[in-house]
Amino acid sequence: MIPLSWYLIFAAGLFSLGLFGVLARRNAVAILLGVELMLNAVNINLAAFWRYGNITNMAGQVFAIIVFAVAAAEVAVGLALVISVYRRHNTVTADEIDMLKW
Amino acid sequence: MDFLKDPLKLAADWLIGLMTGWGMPEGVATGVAAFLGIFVLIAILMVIDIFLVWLERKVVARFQDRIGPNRLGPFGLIQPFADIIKLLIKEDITPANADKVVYNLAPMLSMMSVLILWAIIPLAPNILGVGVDLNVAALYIIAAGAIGTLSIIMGGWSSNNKFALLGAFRQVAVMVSFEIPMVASLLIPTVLAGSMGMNAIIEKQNIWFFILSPLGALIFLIAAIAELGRAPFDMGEAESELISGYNVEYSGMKFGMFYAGELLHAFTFGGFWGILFFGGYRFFGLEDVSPFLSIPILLFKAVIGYWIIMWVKYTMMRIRIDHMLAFNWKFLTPLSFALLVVTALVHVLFKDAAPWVYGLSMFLSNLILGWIVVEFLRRYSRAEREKVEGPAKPAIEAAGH
Amino acid sequence: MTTAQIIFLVVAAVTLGSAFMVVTTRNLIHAALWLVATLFGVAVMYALLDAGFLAVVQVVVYIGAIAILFIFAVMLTRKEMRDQGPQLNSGWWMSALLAVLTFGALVSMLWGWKDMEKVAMDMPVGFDSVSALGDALISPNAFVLPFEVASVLLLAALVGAVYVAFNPRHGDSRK
Amino acid sequence: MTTETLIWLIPLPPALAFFLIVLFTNKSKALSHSVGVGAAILSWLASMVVFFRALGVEHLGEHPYVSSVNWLPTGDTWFKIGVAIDPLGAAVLFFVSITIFMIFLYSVGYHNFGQPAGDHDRKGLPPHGATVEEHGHKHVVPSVEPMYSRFFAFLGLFAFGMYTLVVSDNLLTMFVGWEIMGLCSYLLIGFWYGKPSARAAAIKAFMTTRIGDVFMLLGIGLLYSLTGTLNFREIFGNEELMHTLATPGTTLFGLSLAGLIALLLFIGTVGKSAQWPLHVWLPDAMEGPTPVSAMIHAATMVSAGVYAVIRMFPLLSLDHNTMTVVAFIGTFTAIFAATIAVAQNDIKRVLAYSTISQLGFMIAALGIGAYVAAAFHLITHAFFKALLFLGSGSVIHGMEHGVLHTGNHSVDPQDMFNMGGLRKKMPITFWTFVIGGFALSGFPLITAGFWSKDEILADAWAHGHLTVFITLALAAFMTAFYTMRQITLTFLGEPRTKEAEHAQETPWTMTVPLMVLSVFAIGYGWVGIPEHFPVLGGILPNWFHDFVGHTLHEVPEAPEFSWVPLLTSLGVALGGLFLGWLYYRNVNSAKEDFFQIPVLKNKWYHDEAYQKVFIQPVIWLSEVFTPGMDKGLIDGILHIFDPITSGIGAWIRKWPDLWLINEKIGDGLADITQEAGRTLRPIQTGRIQQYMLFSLVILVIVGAILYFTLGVGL
Repeated sequence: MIPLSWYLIFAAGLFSLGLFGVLARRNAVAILLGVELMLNAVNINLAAFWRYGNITNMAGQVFAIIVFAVAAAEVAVGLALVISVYRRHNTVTADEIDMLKW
Repeated sequence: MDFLKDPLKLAADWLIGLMTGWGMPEGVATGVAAFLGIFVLIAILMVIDIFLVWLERKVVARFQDRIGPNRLGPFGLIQPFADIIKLLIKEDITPANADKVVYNLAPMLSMMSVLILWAIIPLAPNILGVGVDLNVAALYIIAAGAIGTLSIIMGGWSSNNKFALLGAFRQVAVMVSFEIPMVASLLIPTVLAGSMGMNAIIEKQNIWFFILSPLGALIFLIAAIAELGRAPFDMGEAESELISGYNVEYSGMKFGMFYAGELLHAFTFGGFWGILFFGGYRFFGLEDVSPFLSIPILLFKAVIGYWIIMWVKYTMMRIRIDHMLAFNWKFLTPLSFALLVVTALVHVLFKDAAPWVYGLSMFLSNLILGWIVVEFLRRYSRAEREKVEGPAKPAIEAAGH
Repeated sequence: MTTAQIIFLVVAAVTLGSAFMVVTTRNLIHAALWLVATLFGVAVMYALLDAGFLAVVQVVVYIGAIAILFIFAVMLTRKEMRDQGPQLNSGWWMSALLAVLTFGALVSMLWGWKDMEKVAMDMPVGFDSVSALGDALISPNAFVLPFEVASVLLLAALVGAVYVAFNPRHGDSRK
Repeated sequence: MTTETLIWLIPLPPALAFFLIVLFTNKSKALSHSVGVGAAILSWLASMVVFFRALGVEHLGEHPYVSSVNWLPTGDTWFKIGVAIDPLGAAVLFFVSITIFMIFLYSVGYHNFGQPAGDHDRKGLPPHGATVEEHGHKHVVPSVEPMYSRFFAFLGLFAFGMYTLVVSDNLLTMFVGWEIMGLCSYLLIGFWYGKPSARAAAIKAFMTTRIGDVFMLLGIGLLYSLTGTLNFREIFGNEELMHTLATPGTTLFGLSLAGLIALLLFIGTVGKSAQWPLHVWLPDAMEGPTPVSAMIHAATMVSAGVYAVIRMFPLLSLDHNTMTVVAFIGTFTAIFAATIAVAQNDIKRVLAYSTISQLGFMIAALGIGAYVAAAFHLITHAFFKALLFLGSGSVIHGMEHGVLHTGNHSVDPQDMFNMGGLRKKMPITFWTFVIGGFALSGFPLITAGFWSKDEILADAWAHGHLTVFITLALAAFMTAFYTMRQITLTFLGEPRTKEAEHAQETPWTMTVPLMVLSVFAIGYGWVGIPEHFPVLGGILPNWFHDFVGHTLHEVPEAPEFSWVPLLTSLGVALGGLFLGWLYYRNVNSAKEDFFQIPVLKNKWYHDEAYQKVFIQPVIWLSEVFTPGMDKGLIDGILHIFDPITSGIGAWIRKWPDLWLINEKIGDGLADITQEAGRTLRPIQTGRIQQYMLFSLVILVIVGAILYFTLGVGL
């Protein structure tokens, strides 16, 4: 059978890729894509710990569901913000959205 | 007798035994057998699909007071094969500047989203089905729909055509919106049966759920038609406005896949309607006579459902997109939620009562909710009309002038 | 190596590969489509973990809603962000280094952990994880409060998103 | 529906009513009071169902209705909150639900629902009446309260707090209800916030009770840190724990831990139940809308304080010293407030002091260990004091009618010397008021007050607390005396003013609650007739003692029957009533009243004393030090230093200050800061990804340091 470590390392890889996306992509929408990857990595961990721990304790799955809800909320608000910014400043490049300085 | 009871299992066992005899490992042999099963199922579906084309053309002709295909073969039965040959030998065009990978992927995904639905359709109670009794089957329907949505937006976007993109946008907006009443109406059989599994839902239908929840069945049908993108909700294609919507740039067999996918999708949803609300493979004990009878029963119900969907399609006008979305968000969604709450409430209150009390209260609650809705609609439409035409005049006075 | 392990490795490779494409590909629509592939891979992971409900919800919510939303957002902001030009910012090598470091640190920290090679127990007979999950979500002795809070969050996000994305130049209905 | 579910639901309707009224129905008066009264009815019905189901349960004390849910995770365990109804809770729920329902109903009439809006009424002031034209001539009628809906919203919130307090099974939710009532008390006393006196009274009530509440919170905290739970049953049912807590001499003053906790909690009660020395807020609370908020401060909310002490009785009774303190405070308050009540002229203030005094009775009863007697008096008192307050509100309402009629606004409608002869004008109010008054005085045999007060006296006698017995007897005598004084001055004789002549009976929404409550003011005593009482004893079983007594693990013994307390209570009640009537039937104005002794009239100079002890010394200190010390001595010395310091100052200013500090250090620092800012400014780029990168780099570095050098980690 598959050991727990496989899932954890897979999730760590997914997380790191998401982190790279968040830090390195120029497009604000792409940054949000990276965030989604990170959230998915976390969810895999939650599901894996549920499966490999006490299976009658549903906390892992419940938390995963709540992460789904949070992700949906995050995307809705995040994309709304991106579109709003795009309307005002005509850009979605994260480096150019730097009104909040000095 | 074993053969009659479970012929597929027998065949599968024989096949696996044969292959292990050739020196194949057990796991691989099972995999190959399963793959073969899937292949056979899909092949049968494709054949059904071909006849659906004929059926569709014949029925639309009758609706429109025509005869329909009648030249090739008896009743024009060979006509669909001619259609296929035509599609195959047509020039396969890929537009310039199209995103080729995505463009070619879209029709496949579209077909796939329909075919994977058949993974959960219970063809018969005790024949080893290719299908799985998934414990989240009701949600699986929505998930497969999500892939269909994706295929449409992929097709619309990658064609690099404004009409295609517009059509895809409209279609996706409709599909995403109507998913909500669809989920709510799917939850009604779930509540009634206490399970999301298709087999469990069918086993619980000693009384058809259509009788327990006619309103739920109606909402599911409306949402399903919208998911399918058929008239009166065919915003995505809207032949007279958008030429053909998201698939305008497709030709040849790629278009054929979209087209066949749509027909099969309609047929499949007819089947789901039958499974969720009309007892699936059960027909007053007929299914116990022979397991083979279950499959025709289910297919018969699916055809009935498909016929109703066609009936709606060819007798209704297209609805404007804003009306359609308003209808969904302001009417269908609240109604489906209200129905879900009422159903759950009645279920909890009466689940220990005698079956006829339970059924009657379920039916009556649906009836009352429906009556309230109709009454509300009547008042609303009257108010709307008066806003446009001014207050209605009494008939006698009007006649006097 | 069992069938499950082979499936896992294939799916993991495909998923990580598509995740890599998500963060590197130039065309944002393609990035979103690669994201769909990644999410699908994650859904298969859930299925491998016997979390069928999560798998289906993953497809419904992520692919059916979130990914579509991404594609819409990309199209709505497309004029500016053409597919040419660098898609990574100037400090991307530092980010890459950091991501690799994070991965290395996570793996090296996990390496010595005692439960690392743990193998899952079989599912108890008759245990229906979907109904257990349903019970857990609405039982006052379990997670009903987080569940309600999450629904309030969704409502707030809905209102917030509508307000933020509302374009006052077009038809202000509040007149 | 199971009883447990029903108990959960009891507090909800009023809370829902509060939100509904505040958010939606605020504009419509009729809708608001329908929502409010409807919620009160729902809660009342639920309470009645629970109460009668509780009656049917055998051994409810051992197996109360309990239900709890997880609320906060505290590490491995959950902090549970829940509801419980044991015999005490059921009995309290009974009277609370009835009185709250009655208040809601009464408020409809009291705030003149259905009358026109006032001519120049403003929000935050009592209505002044409206002029209406009828048949060609104008006359003034009462006008509707401008903030009518808001009043019902507040009442709803209040009821929610009270129900929460009664049904909760732990100190924390009880405290929550307690504080909600504190807030509502503030809001309702200051309801007419346009009046400066109401504002001051609201603040006073809030601050005074807060003193007690802080101590109570300390007590709760201490209890939780010692036991790890706040659930009553878990604490009292744990014999080992109780034994540990009862070990004497472990804390300050030689109190046991139980004693200290009980004392801290008791201080909360002292504030909430207006015991001496924190009683000063209650009389001032009469600034609120007359009978209703006053009634809250008499029948339900202040009872909550006593209820809390009764709840905590198992803890309280562990330490003898604490019991003595409680007994002393209760007894002293009883006699002390009674003396003040004798000299008050405001009809509501008499009742306010009477309330303080009666609460003193209950506290004293608890202090001597008379658990059942205290609970019994709590309930009977709630009924008849609610009745009296609502009656006095009815009287004031009638008098206001007279005032509007004559238009002479200088006449105080609350001054008893302006009344007289109202029995003919307001018969229902009169008879119900007499019933309430006699119950308060303990009129023998037929009234509820007699039985409960007699039981307290009997307990005091039986347990040998002679001082307590004598003092309480004296207080009971004075109670009867001032009650009769009140009845005589208000209702008997002839009208002393024109306004009293034109007083009018109030509408049915006000009189019906009076009648309902008077039934209980008489009848409720019959459930607690002691078994060995001559003649009457044994006809009806002593149900109350059997029922409520089972709340405790060891059922308290009913006191042995003795003639001494019986004769005493007969004597003081009848004597006080008779003397009061005898004296006051001839008194026509405040000047003729012998008991207008300044010291009593001025409440033993209590407010003044607080002024003197806490506020004056501060003012005095500052005044003393200003001319002599400050102006003479210190200023003189300073004047000598003036030229010297000026010189030094000039030098310092020139060199160290201007040159060194200003130019070099001050400006230098500014320059450095500015330069640093200019240099560092590029770091704040406004680019979110850079920020994330920086913080992550730092996180990784810190994590690496922690992991590799300090060994923090897995």
